Amino acid sequence: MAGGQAGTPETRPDTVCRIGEVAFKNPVVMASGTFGFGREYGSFYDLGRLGGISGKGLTLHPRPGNPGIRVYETASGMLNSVGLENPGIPAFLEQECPFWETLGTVRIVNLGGGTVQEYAEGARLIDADARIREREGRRAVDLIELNISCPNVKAGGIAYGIRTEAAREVVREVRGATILPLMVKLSPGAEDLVGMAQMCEEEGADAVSLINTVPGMKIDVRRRRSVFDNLYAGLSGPAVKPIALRMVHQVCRNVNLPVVGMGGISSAEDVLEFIMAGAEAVQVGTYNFVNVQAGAELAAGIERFMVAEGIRSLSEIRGIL
Amino acid sequence: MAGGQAGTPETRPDTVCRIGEVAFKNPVVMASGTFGFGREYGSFYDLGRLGGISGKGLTLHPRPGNPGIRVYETASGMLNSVGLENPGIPAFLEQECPFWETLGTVRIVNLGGGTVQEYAEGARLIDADARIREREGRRAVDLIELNISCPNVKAGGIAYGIRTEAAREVVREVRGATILPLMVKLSPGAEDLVGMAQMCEEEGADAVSLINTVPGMKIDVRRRRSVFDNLYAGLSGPAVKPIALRMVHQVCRNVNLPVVGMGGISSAEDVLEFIMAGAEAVQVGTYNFVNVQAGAELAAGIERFMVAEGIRSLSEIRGIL
Amino acid sequence: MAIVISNRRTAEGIYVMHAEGRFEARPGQFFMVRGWGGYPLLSRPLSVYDQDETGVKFLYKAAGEGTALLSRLRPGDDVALLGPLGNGFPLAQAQGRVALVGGGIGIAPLYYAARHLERADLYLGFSEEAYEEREFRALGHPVEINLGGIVLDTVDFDAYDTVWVCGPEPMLRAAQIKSGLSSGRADVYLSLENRMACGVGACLVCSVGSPGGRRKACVDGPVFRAGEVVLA
Amino acid sequence: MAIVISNRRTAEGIYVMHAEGRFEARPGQFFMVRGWGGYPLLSRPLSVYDQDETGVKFLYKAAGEGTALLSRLRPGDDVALLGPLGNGFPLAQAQGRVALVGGGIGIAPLYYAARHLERADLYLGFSEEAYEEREFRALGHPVEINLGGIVLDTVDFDAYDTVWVCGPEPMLRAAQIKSGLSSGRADVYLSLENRMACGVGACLVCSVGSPGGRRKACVDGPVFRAGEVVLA
Ligand SMILES: Cc1cc2nc3c(=O)[nH]c(=O)nc-3n(C[C@H](O)[C@H](O)[C@H](O)COP(=O)(O)OP(=O)(O)OC[C@H]3O[C@@H](n4cnc5c(N)ncnc54)[C@H](O)[C@@H]3O)c2cc1C
Ligand SMILES: Cc1cc2nc3c(=O)[nH]c(=O)nc-3n(C[C@H](O)[C@H](O)[C@H](O)COP(=O)(O)OP(=O)(O)OC[C@H]3O[C@@H](n4cnc5c(N)ncnc54)[C@H](O)[C@@H]3O)c2cc1C
Ligand SMILES: Cc1cc2nc3c(=O)[nH]c(=O)nc-3n(C[C@H](O)[C@H](O)[C@H](O)COP(=O)(O)O)c2cc1C
Ligand SMILES: Cc1cc2nc3c(=O)[nH]c(=O)nc-3n(C[C@H](O)[C@H](O)[C@H](O)COP(=O)(O)O)c2cc1C
Ligand code: FES
Ligand code: FES
Repeated sequence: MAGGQAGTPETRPDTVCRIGEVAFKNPVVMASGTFGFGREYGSFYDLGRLGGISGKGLTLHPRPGNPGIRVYETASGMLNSVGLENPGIPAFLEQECPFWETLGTVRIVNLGGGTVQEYAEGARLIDADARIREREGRRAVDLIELNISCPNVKAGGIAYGIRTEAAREVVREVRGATILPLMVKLSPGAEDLVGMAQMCEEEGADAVSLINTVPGMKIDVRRRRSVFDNLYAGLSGPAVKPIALRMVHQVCRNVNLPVVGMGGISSAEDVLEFIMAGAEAVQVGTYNFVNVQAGAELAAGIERFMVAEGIRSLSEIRGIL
Repeated sequence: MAGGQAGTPETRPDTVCRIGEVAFKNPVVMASGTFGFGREYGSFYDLGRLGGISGKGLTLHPRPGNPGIRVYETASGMLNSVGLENPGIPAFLEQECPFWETLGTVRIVNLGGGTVQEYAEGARLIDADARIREREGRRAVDLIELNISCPNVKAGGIAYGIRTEAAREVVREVRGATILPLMVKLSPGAEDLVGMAQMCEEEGADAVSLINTVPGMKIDVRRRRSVFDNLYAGLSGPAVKPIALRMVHQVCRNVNLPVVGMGGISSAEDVLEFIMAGAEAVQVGTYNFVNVQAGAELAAGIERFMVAEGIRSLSEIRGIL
Repeated sequence: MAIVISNRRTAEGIYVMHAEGRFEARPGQFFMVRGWGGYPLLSRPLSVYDQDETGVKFLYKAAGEGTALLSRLRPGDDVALLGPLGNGFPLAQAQGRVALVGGGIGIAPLYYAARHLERADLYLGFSEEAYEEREFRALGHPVEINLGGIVLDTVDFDAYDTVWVCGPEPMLRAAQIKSGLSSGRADVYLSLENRMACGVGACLVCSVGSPGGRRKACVDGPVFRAGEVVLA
Repeated sequence: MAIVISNRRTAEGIYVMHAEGRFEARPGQFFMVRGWGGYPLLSRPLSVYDQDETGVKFLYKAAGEGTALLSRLRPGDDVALLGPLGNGFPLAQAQGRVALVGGGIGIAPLYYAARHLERADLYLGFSEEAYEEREFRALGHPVEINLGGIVLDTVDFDAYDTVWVCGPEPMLRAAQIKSGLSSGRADVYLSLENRMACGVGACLVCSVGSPGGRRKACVDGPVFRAGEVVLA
């Protein structure tokens, strides 16, 4: 077991979480887009202390992302408009996967796309790469997280994640394109969030994660225009936590899939709230910017809480509400 | 004109806003549920300086509201679970309307209900009272704000404001029950917010207002239960502002009705953002708890901004985005 | 806006702040206090611990984020005060033998209350360490200090005409039960500490059940007759 | 966590903070600075103004909420410092005649930079009042102060081999244009002030366009060759 944590082996509480065959040593997963591919934070603590890492969102082809201002601080939150800047899946497989092979934590590829075909082809590339490595006894990717919040190029930019039937097509195609475990990341802007999650279950997803950022806006009243070239941007951070927790609770009550909850988590107590709401594990995004040690400290904090409250396994409190 | 504001008559910018025949001297309206019926704040400043007041939400019959804890502070926001505690419409008409008759500001009744019939009957009572007063040359109510976020008793507690067709019934019945101008207050939880607003336009509403509080949750991890007896509660305050502004912008782009925007407003600049997003006027809720002078200060701050920026009328900047 | 005159630590995590201004608070009233800008969002209700011509004093515990920020204010800093608010203790009814019972930081409003009474027996309970004991004793009333026990148990309600209780919720509930069981004449009042937002009666988040309908802790209270409120 | 040694106002709204710790920052590098708990959310990037064995110094302007909070820190208070971060100025390339041009608070990184150079001409522009002038002059380099004008206009790029510019965005854009027009040999570098979140290269919010693809201002910068970045 990874060192550096409190408690003797016998007293150490059981923090393992599972999505199908994939076991996370603890529920703390770093959220896509906030943790690069892990290298940057690897100099601050041992990434092996994390439950998992979801890498920066990838698309088939490289993308430059959005022009203009990309971040704006709001009350206890931030708006971002990175716009899926990424090196493309082939570059990821070549440049980052060798590093990912060395990580002692669950490795999640966050997959985006502008068309159903692009999504599916991206999934096939990742799948093919995984098979090759598998044959060589190596592994770099444990799970695909499908980000359906991407704007649908063909539907004029409306995100796939809004309408269940638009999203179904993406989930079905990607499900068919890979044998890797599949988690679908839901947007809080979904018209029917619970229906969306149920659709994922129907289509054979192994888990759902939520919430992605909440669409928000900031106007510069002096310039009389949006701060962001892209008009709207995505809100994250503590401001959204009450909303995220409620959504996670609603979804957990209505699907039989493991749910990975996120949105504004910035303390071990916050993590436990999501677990009590029914989440199998959580993701931590914006809090990394507040505290570079976020991952290690949350993982340790959860154990401390469990010891203090006499909780031997997270399953004792999961979904208690 | 109301005194106490800056600028000579000639230089004073035009801040008048309109919903049909109803003219607000400025865009600052106090939000329902945060301002009682105005009496409490009337001892801190002249309520005549406000654009308007939306009173505490009323239902046909008195309601005790929710048991248990009713407020919980979150990061830059608050969750409330008041649950429509109110004295009932008859008591309001008798006890508060004489006071409202004396107010030099737009007076809005916020109307709730658990069944379509209850809503409609409430509207009829208010309408009948207004007609009687009218005959006597008096007026206490200028506008009805229909709160469709109330839980639908018959549908097992799901709010009317989620599904457009459930809300349509309420809007139609209430529209038919009164000749008073009608504004419909939308919930951010609506499955299709823009469709909801368009429905209001179709059904003959004079305006829409948004956003009501965002459903949220808080778990007490030590007690392993929700802080609120009612499980979920409503999030308001600065935390939700980016979301509210985006929603107001989306609705303004897609309906031809005047829109009254709200959610987290706590400065004159915030008000101007909503106006630039297309709002005719705004409402201010939670900020009253931060600053008892909120209404007077925002009204003055808007004028100052307009003078500084050379804006002679709000119509110059309304919907500029 | 008021100016902080002094803000001293009087025990572990317990502070006394003196803020400048001429107020006319009655015992048992409170202020909504704010020593910061927009964050945290809500102001914090604090009882009047004492008041004189120079200003008002608060005795408070650094419990969470807001009160921790208050504890960092230094002389000369601004602090926003809204008040005095609430009904306060029913001074006129404090006849006969009077007991004031405080648990922990709940002793705060009792000092100023005791200053207004000719004679009152003070029962002050603390879980570990007593604070402001000297100040209370200097008032000249009999003071009984209880450490680590249940202060209510040391008070014989039947021996009093008037009992005012202020402390944590379990203590208020216990006092309510005790007053119901008591065969005596004691008129028992509780000072509630409901969570508040507006503090002025406009938002109803502090509402408390009572036989005669809901009451607002911020304007109809915070002091209620024990039989008058339904505690959660 | 570092401890504040001193935090003095040096001009209207301008402060110098000295924080304890042994750092090995190079000129032009910066720290993500945080003098509070959870609010405001993001840390603030501040350049290294100076550094010695006792600690690091920041010269900063109380611009908004975060820096206003920083300005209220007192000796002994905690301040969280993440860094040193970024590439810093290319000291090795600073050959021949060197000009350092700073606009307003953009002068901050130039002091520590100048300390590392044998000789540099310093051009410091201020809109109203000059600050830290004495400190800069004490470095022994020629210092030209410009008040209320356009400091860039006073610099003849063609007279230099190396020009480092730090200041508000319009000034950086002007410097970029000027360096493009310049017929000379000057190697012009700009220190960008893009908004940042993580500061360590993980979030891409500070990304800036360049002919060779996007670059991260926090790790590939904040110092870039003028021709290397596409300013908005
Ligand atoms: C009428 C009244 C008088 C009071 N007088 C005093 C006093 O004289 N001295 C003193 O130390 N305390 C007093 N309290 C309690 C005091 O208001 C809380 O300790 C304080 O609000 C906690 O704020 P925080 O930021 O430290 O804690 P947090 O936990 O960060 O507060 C979060 C939110 O919960 C509310 N809250 C938390 N605990 C309480 C509580 N016990 N009562 C009410 N609201 C709470 C806060 O106001 C805030 O909105 C009084 C409360 C009331 C209602
Ligand atoms: C690499 C780098 C070095 C810097 N060095 C210095 C320095 O030495 N001295 C100094 O006074 N200032 C410096 N700045 C600018 C400084 O970071 C901002 O003035 C500060 O972040 C403003 O924060 P605030 O809370 O006062 O303003 P607010 O307006 O409240 O800030 C809101 C948000 O916008 C960001 N922001 C606002 N203005 C700027 C800006 N100009 N640059 C970057 N982010 C901004 C803030 O970081 C915060 O996230 C530097 C910026 C960068 C990127
Ligand atoms: C700067 C930034 C970039 C993000 N990029 C992605 C992304 O590429 N793919 C994705 O699925 N989510 C992305 N997200 C969303 C986060 O993964 C997470 O869902 C969201 O921020 C809420 O969690 P938090 O409040 O803990 O940050 C991004 C968030 C931020 C702040
Ligand atoms: C304590 C409280 C009570 C409220 N009661 C009502 C109500 O009765 N009817 C209603 O339509 N909205 C009610 N609201 C919602 C507000 O009117 C407003 O829509 C919301 O708070 C967002 O605005 P804000 O962020 O400025 O507070 C209430 C809000 C709060 C905080
Ligand atoms: S706190 Fe708002 S009514 Fe009492
Ligand atoms: S600030 Fe996060 S990558 Fe530069």
